[in-house]
Amino acid sequence: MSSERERREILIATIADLLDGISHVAVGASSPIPAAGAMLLRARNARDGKAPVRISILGSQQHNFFTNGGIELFDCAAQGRVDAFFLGGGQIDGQGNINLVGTGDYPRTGVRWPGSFGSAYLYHLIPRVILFREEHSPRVFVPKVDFVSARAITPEVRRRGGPYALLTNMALFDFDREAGGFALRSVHPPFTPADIRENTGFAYEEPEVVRETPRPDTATLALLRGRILDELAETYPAFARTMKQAA
Amino acid sequence: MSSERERREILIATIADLLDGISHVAVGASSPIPAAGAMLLRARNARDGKAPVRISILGSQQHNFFTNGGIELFDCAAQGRVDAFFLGGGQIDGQGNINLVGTGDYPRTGVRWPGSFGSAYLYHLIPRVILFREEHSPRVFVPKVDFVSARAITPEVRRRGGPYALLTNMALFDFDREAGGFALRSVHPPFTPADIRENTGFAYEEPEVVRETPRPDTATLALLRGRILDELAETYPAFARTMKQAA
Amino acid sequence: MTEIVALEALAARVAPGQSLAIPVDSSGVAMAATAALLEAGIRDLRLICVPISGLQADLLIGAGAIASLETSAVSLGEAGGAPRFTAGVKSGAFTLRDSTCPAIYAGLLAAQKGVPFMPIAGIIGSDLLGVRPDWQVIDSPVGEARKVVVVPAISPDVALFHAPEADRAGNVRIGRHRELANLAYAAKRTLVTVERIVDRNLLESEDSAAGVLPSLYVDAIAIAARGAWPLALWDEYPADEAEIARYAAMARSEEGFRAYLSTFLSHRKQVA
Amino acid sequence: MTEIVALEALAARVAPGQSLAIPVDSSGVAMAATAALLEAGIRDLRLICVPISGLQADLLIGAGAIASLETSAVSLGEAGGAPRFTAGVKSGAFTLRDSTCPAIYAGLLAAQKGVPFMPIAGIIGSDLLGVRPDWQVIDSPVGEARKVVVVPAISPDVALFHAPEADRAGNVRIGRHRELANLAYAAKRTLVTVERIVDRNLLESEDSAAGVLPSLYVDAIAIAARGAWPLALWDEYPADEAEIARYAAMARSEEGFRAYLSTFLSHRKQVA
Repeated sequence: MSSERERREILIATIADLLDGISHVAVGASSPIPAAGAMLLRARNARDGKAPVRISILGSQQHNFFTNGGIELFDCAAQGRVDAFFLGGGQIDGQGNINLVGTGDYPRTGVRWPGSFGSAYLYHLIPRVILFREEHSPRVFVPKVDFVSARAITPEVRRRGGPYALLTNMALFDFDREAGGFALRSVHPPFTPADIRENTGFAYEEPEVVRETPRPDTATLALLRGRILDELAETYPAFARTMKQAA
Repeated sequence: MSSERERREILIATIADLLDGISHVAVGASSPIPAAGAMLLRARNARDGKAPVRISILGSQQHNFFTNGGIELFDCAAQGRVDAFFLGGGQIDGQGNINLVGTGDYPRTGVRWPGSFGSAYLYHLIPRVILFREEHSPRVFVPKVDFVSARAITPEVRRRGGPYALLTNMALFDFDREAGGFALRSVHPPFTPADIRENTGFAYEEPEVVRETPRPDTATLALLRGRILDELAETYPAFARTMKQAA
Repeated sequence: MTEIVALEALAARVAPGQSLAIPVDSSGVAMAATAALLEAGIRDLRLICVPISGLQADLLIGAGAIASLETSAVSLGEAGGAPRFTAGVKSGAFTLRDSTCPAIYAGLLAAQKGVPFMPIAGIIGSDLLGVRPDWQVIDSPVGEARKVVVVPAISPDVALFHAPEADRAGNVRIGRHRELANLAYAAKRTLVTVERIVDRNLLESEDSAAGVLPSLYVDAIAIAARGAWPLALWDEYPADEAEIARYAAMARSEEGFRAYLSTFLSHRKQVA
Repeated sequence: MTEIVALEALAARVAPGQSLAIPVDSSGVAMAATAALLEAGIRDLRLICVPISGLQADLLIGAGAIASLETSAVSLGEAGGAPRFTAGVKSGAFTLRDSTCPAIYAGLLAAQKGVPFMPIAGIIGSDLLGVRPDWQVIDSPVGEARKVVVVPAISPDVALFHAPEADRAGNVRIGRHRELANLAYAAKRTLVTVERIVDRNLLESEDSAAGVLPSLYVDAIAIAARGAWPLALWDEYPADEAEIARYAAMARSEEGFRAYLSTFLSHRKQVA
């Protein structure tokens, strides 16, 4: 269980780092790890006297700053008032395109996922979209998605939004909007660059020396295991409980 | 003063008759006579067990059924949920077009009025628009308005809304949307058809025998001088006071 | 004016072949009315999820009540994928109109405003544009040159949802769940179930009025205690997660679904 | 995050040449802030009345603070026409952009949604289309053949209004005056004056939250007691009809207006 806790703590701390500098991040309804990362950034900024961070968690009462119904997140993104968001995907390809619909030929797809949600829209409008998909496997990370729910880059239209990074259980990639592809930034211990190559179905840039994703430092861990777990418990009680039990 | 009261009572009772059959009427902020007419219809329907009447008075707390801000009246009209409305005009022409902007060459108009308000929109969308202009004179009722704030008929686009009648201090006209013009329906005592011809700058149909606008009957007057004045006092205290003083 | 009717009478106002708009699970879903609809043998609905759905859509799909489905997603959330939706997509049991959340809101907004279409940001590059030939990419007719997606108006025949309370005039408390108002503005008829009817006028004070859908938009109301069960109703009760998980497990098979549906319908009858 | 500042500091955030959006008289007009703006010698504003204005616009016009004016009407209501507006139109003192109420809301809505334009029902046949070359009539790109008017987005540099109260986080109570939210959504910056700042969290309960503009949209707040005077503030105080009538009479002449303005500015200073 302890390594499961370490895995989560690395993801949460990495997300906090990826969010550094933003002032408003929105988090989906069932995304405890992204929410924890955002809460960690908020706590760290408050501790260090840096700019405050606003976190909107969809479906949460406590973290709901919206009063105009379900459309407000989308309008807000269009107004440039949301700096960061998280998207996943049943498939994600090397061009950063994501598929939330299904595999095979549409509409009678072989595997069917829930649907595109707001991805086709938000990917265009939110500057720092973090692709977050824990499963790191060739069936998820494919050369070309079977259905483009949301496209990463569209040279034919000006846009403010798009992918910023891809975070998995094994590694962290940067997305280069000019080149239109991913570059490996770091590998989470105990994985190796070879593990990443083996489990990634798309091509990506790999630096000569691949860094290890840093483990959270002691001060960060103290925040994470204390205040953040308490804050998480309000919105994600089950998740906070398993994190606490792992301690 | 008594004839001033009679004048108002005829207008109010005529408006109630013009509204017969509607279920939702909207009234502008400073329109006590139209509001009184709508209240009279509501009271009469309630007395006679007929369908209830909803009255929205813009700017009133008591008669405000809207909770979505200033746009709601307009959206409501677009949805077909407003059956009747009142418009006036600095000029009204024989084609039913109204001018709320000014006389002479735009923009540096000789006389400038406040502006078009929502007329350009509502005239298209509300089925029973009653043109209400107390002053009956050739400077108001012109052959052709200097500026069309809102056009009465637009054969090139399908529309549900438009003028239904024109009520003044002197007479009541019907509007014929096929013919695109007004027809004199009745003349308020003590005026004569000749008075109307003299004071109307546009051409209109005139029947061989012109009826007199009926005076309100005793039951109507009882409602009007009792319940309606009390209801009016909530929204138009000054107007209700002068009506009471005239008694 | 708004009529206050029995739950079965409310359900009887939805006719086969109509388009039916329903809100997302967290907004207030009329599950008791859904049971009444299924009990009455509703068929051929054109379901519009605003902007996604879960248990409600999956039940309607599994019961064969749906001819077409417009949605941005169907999911049971924490309980996983929606099994009858997934199976129905594979078997082609209904016409599927995949969308994206703000496009459904944009379509409703067009209906609210009486215009045939609504422009919407983003979307360009998505394969949704290929599978939604009713959506167009146009050059903006004003301002600098720019491509914009436009979507057609969505005017549901019926909107159906569940709320905590209504007053006797038919005003419905929706709090800040303004997506429910968006539904009602756009729909030709709106049917609402509530936990209770209150005697006070919900429009009376400025604060309470702010969270109210006026009766002007509400055609009929029926009382349905715990009417969103097993889903949550904000400010009232949480979701019955165990029941939803039970559904998720049983509905994996056609027989399991039938067994669940039968229990669900008889449960609703006991409550009523 | 929202800053709470002094009235003069709030007024200093409006710069010459900016577009300034203000609400209709009954919504909550920041008259005290308008006095502070005039005191600071503001010039060349591009004023946008949402969707009409009265005393506030007339004062700004009379003081020579306006370069252009977009509005559906300027009127003092019961007190009659707006004298400085009328005089200014005749002398060509500012660029006039006549509009119609829902077109101003539609322009703001386009900005709220990040699209370059918004379709709107009606209007066809109005001479407004002739004097507003930025409006277009297009064939609907979807559905049956139909002409539709489209208007460009309106993104005010600054929105300014007055409300009863805000909390310490910057959430502002607007009740059902949602036109104030529409203003803030569309504007690049929103400045609000309030009667008072309260200690409780206005977002706490579902009912109070429904009538709140979240601090996310509010850049700065200043306290201004009776900040809408002589106009009304809903739920707080009625309009000072005598004062407005006094203005209407005095502002008929340029000198009368100057005299009124001077008294108005010194009155505001006494209150502050």
